[in-house]
Amino acid sequence: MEFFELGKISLLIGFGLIVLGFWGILSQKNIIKIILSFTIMETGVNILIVSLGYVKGKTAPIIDSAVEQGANHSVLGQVVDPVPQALVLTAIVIGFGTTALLLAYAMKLFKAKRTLQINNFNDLKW
Amino acid sequence: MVDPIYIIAAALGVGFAIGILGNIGRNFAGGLTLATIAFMSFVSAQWFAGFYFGNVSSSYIFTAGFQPPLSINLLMGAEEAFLTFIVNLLGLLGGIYLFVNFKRKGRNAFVIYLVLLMGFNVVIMTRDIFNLFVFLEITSIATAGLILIEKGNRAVGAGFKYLLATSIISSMLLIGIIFAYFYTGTLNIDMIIESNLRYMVGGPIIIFLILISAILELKPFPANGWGLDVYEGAHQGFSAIVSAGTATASLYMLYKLLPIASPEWSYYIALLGAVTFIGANLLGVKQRFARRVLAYSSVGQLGLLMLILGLRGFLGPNVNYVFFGILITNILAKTGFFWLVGIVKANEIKEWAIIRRKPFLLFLMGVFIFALVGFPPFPSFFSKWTFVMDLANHGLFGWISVIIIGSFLEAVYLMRWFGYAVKSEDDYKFDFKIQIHKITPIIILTALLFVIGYFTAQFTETGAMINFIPLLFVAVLYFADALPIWVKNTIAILGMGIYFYFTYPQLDNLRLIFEVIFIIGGILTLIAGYNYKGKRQGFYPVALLMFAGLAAIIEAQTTLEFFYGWELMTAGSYFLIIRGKKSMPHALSYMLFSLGGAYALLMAFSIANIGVVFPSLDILNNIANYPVWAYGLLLAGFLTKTASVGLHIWLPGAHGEAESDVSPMVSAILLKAGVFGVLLTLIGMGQSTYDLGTLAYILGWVGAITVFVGNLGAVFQEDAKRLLAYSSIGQLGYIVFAFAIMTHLGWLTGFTYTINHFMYKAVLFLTIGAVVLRVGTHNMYEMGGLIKRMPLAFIAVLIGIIALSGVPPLSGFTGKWLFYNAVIEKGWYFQGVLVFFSGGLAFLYLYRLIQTVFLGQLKDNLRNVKEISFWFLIPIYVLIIGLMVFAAMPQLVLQPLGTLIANYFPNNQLVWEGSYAYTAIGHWTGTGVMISIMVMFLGTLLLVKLSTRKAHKLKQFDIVFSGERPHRPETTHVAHNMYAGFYKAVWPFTLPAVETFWNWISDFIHETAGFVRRIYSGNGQAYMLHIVLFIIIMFFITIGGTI
Amino acid sequence: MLRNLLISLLLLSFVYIFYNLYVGFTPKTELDGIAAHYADKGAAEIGAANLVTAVVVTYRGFDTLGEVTILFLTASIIGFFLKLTEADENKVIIHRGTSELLVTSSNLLVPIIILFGIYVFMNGHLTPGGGFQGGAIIASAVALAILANPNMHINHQIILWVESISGVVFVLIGVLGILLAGGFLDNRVLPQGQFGTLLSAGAIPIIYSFIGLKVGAEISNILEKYQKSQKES
Amino acid sequence: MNNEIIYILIASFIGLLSFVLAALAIQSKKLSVAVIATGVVSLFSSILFLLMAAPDVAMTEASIGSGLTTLIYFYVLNKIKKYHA
Repeated sequence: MEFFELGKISLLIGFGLIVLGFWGILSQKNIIKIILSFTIMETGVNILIVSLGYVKGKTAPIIDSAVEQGANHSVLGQVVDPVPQALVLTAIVIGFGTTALLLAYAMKLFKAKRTLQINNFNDLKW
Repeated sequence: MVDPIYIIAAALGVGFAIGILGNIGRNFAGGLTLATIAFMSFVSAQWFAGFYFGNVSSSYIFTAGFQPPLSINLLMGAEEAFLTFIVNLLGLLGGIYLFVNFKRKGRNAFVIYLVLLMGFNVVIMTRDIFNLFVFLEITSIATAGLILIEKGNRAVGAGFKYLLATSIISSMLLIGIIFAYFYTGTLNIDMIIESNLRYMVGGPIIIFLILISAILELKPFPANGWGLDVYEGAHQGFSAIVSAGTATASLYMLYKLLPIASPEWSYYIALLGAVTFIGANLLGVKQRFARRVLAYSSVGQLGLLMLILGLRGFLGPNVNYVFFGILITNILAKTGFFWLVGIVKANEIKEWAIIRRKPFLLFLMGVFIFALVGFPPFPSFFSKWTFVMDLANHGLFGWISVIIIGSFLEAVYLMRWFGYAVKSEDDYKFDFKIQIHKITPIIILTALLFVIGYFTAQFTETGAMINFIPLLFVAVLYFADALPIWVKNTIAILGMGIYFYFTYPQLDNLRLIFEVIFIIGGILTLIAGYNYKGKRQGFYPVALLMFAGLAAIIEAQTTLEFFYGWELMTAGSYFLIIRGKKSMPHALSYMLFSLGGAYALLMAFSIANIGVVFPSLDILNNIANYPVWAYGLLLAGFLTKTASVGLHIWLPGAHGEAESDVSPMVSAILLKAGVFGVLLTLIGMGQSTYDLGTLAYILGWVGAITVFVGNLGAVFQEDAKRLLAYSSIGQLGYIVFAFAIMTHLGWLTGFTYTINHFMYKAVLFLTIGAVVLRVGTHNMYEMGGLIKRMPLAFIAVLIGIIALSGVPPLSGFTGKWLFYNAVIEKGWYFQGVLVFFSGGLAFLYLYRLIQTVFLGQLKDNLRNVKEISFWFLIPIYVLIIGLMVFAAMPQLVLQPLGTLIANYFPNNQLVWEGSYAYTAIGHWTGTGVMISIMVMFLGTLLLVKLSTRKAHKLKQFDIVFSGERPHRPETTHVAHNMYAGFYKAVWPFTLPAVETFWNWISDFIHETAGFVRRIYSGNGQAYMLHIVLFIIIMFFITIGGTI
Repeated sequence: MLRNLLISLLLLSFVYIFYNLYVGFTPKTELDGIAAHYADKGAAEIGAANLVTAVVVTYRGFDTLGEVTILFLTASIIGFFLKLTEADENKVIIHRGTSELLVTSSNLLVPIIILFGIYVFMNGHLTPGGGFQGGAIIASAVALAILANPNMHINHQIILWVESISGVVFVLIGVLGILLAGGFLDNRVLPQGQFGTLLSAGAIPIIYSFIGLKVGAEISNILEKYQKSQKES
Repeated sequence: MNNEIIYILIASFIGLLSFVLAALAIQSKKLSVAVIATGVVSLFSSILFLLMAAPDVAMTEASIGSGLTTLIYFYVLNKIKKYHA
């Protein structure tokens, strides 16, 4: 049953989405599609982060009646790792910001040439 | 000390607060932004000053009141203080420069800019790896935003590519970070370093992901198309900030993260740096557009800095000196240059001729280019020197070659650009304006470059020995450039005179000879300058720059001082040469050969420096490590300056096209710097315990062939100055050959030639130059019959060529006599024959100087031409007197020379008895020959005069024309193309193959660059593909096999 | 074709890299490093029942400041990116009859959603959620309102004020941390209070509320810019 | 322990579905389909976060990742469609 652990499976899901995202980024010509692939990749990274913080059988890092508290509200050994969750919050927000900006760029590019094919935007080269 | 956290608090507090202002008060928002940046600069400046004076120590800033690793901490150490100070200061200047552009975009632009700078600060200071990621993202996003202050689709395209690329990179970084956390349980960089992550399962991959992202931020070749596009596409005011700020922050980030990895990573980074440095600069050669040239140069410099970072283990205590010296030069010069591009607004580098409309801008451009190429007195010169010396100490000559090749390629395109700016035709309709808020920051940067350069020199023991007073004098002349010519000329002459007066008592005889040639010769040629009218803008600073360099070479106690003088002299002479009307290509080739030579010297000095504590110039004596290489490189370096065969193709153009009084400076005087160098090398070789006879033997052959090629080339010239230039090549060949003989007599010959060549070449070039000024052409066939109009010039040329050709009674004969004695004694018969035969060629071309220029028929348009200028005649006749004295009483000079040479070759084979000189082969007396020839000459003259008293004077138009109408006017001159038949027979011996060879090299570089740069297709997706490819390839190179 | 082959090779290489990471991965059974400290002492040190909040607002509060800054940056950039001309600004979007249902329900729902958002960020230290989630919820309310009535004139100035003031207050509380407590962004400028109540965990509820307001305002700002860009011709 | 197995089953199911949707998003000809598919992938990931005891992350991902991001995509798509029309 080594393989069948939630942490490992979601790690695989994360890796899978990252690779799929890369595939889209490298193969799609449509700018919106490329940005979508980025979003998929970011989702994958987020899953990766959370699954690394997961500890089998532990509860969410919130001290309420559901967990047994030790002295001074210590919940050591009861909860999953709070740090990756904090990091992933940041990552999600950053991802949102980047995506919004990329899309703004996409609109601007579309306005300039009335096309979304990335091959058409090579004014600067060599 | 103000807590550095206030840098961040102030930036963000003000940034957030500006939102309230709404759309009103853009000026206020801008002012507030600048004030905040000023505050940020003040805080970091305060820390930097504290570290500089040693009254503070590194301190950690703990956020949230917890010790790391529990919460994020920042570090303010000496490096951080310096870097944040630089970034903030540049940010402040950039804010002033971009004020108007920001204002146009609204207050948001100010805020974004402020936040960007804050981001740089945190990236530099933070010790938490995830925090690093967050603030790196801040800088990326802010950059992507500010690219848009430039209008147009190009900027949008560039920003989009940038955002795509950085998104991929940051995803990789994030994956690495989270795994690092998983394995080490901490996000603090110091703790991760302690945790030995690299020994854990999967650790190498994690480290790989983190480091490869940090490396990709540095735009390694070839995965850097996006970076180039940003530099090119963004507003140039902002590109400067990207180039300086991002470079600084990303480099320091890599520096912080490197200790996590195993030591081999340093090697990989050095390798990538090398590839980037050479790759980017190679492609730069092919660029035509100003912005893109700067982009390639920026990336190239990043490569160099990566290289230093990778090799830091070999630098010991000098690592900061080297790294920060090159970094600061790059930042200041590149920023200034970008801003200059923003002012001048000429797209193609050819169009940069318009910069001449504002000569001050040309000066700034020159400063930036010479700082980037690594000339003194800029910091990079000293840092590169130390870097190369340290590398050599560890035997890393491959890396030295990388630095040299990259620097050379960079010099190629920067110097070409500068050449266009100085010389190409300015017939463009568009113009540019200088705005005070744009020029002020650039001026501050320039001043900083000089000041920091000075302090950089003071940091090292040898650097502190450099005498900067001559350079200060040059600066004075630069600022006095508005004065009339005679004032400046007098100041220059007085300055050089005073310098000579104070320095000559300290010199040994060997150096005194060269000091007299350089300084007294310089003063004499400067006298001719009184002839010019007006202001002659820019002439005096650059001429004095060259003389300052020559003086520094003479005075040098250490190899560093010598190299410093050498580079100053190169820079000064380059500026002098490029002043000529058609000098653009010649000045470039002069510069490139000189740089090549200088790099050879650098390499040789570094070899000599191995294991040496104090690099005095004496280390060139008896170099113990790789002696053949060291002396060979030294000779190669100096021979570029003496224009020996193979390295000679720059000379004819450079000397031929120079101004009338510049030609003697660069020919009679400057070439002797090369001779001085050759001499130093030979002295060193003489004391070597290794057998270096073969090297001297080869040198002898090089000299001999040079004599032949130079003289043969001179024969076929129609241009009087080029003829003299080729003749210089040949004459320098004699000198090199004579010194290479390595005997007492040989050296005596060498010195005799050196002194004489200085005098007669100065006489000839001054006279011909003065004639050219009068007749307005270099072409001899357009002259003729000038003897009637310019008798004094004729006499000067006559004496000059008698001296040169080695006919008695003048000093050339002294030289020849000694020469054959030396050759026979040494037994170099084949070479001797070649040189002897070449001497015959000298008659062929020297004859033309008299026959074509002064004899024959006077051209119609020259009927009223006047005698050459009085101001030229003074130095000419002073020198002629010198020639006569030397010829009549050679013992005056040769006897002390003999004593001097006896230091090196004690076996003095020349014995003097009064005016009689004896060798094993024969004897000769200069005085006697002079007296007898004079008697014969005067007697014959008298006889002829008396016997032809009643002869009919034939006028020019006594000849009858038969109505012919020649199509090519020059063909009517009897002496046109005089040796055409001869040329058909011997042309291969003029070695056109040498020129073909160098052209082939140049073409090869261009072709390669043109081919490689096609990878930058401009497609954002292709750039992402490059990045991914780069990651994968690096993965398999670094750890692929070890899993 | 060659390109597809290359891409496939690259993707396979990534699979190879990730496979190696995966093979070396053994899920944790116990917390270690700083996580163990947070689980053990976090509640006592910070006073927040939600440990994620403790990490986000205090332990790694500096990151959060950066995160807020990123949103702020994005909003600012999009602000001058999607700037409209005066004429476009005043244009009225002719929309294909928004359904009555949507308008009514939005009028009803928007205040409730906003209230919910406020609840989420005020209780961030006790229950799941916090400033980012609450801010996002408020922004969704704004989005709903805009969708229901595309021509609705949102008072831009209010958004700006909320955004600016909450940002400034965030930084100021951070600075107070230096002056009154252990360092920048230390939450112990206020007493810890009774564990598990609304007014506990020092300054966390206040900081998180302002973060919530700021995030809400920033995202609304972004959405509004996108909405307005629809008018551009 | 029973919970864990159910979680694993749900996670596997979600994972497979996410892969399919991601591939659909990348390959589909219609941009709106692609955007919705991506949004759903994001929504699935928030379920995964819930399973992994990360309610805070799940909330954020659901509201920002799948909600607001998708909204912005649609603004852009709408805009592009208008140009084409």
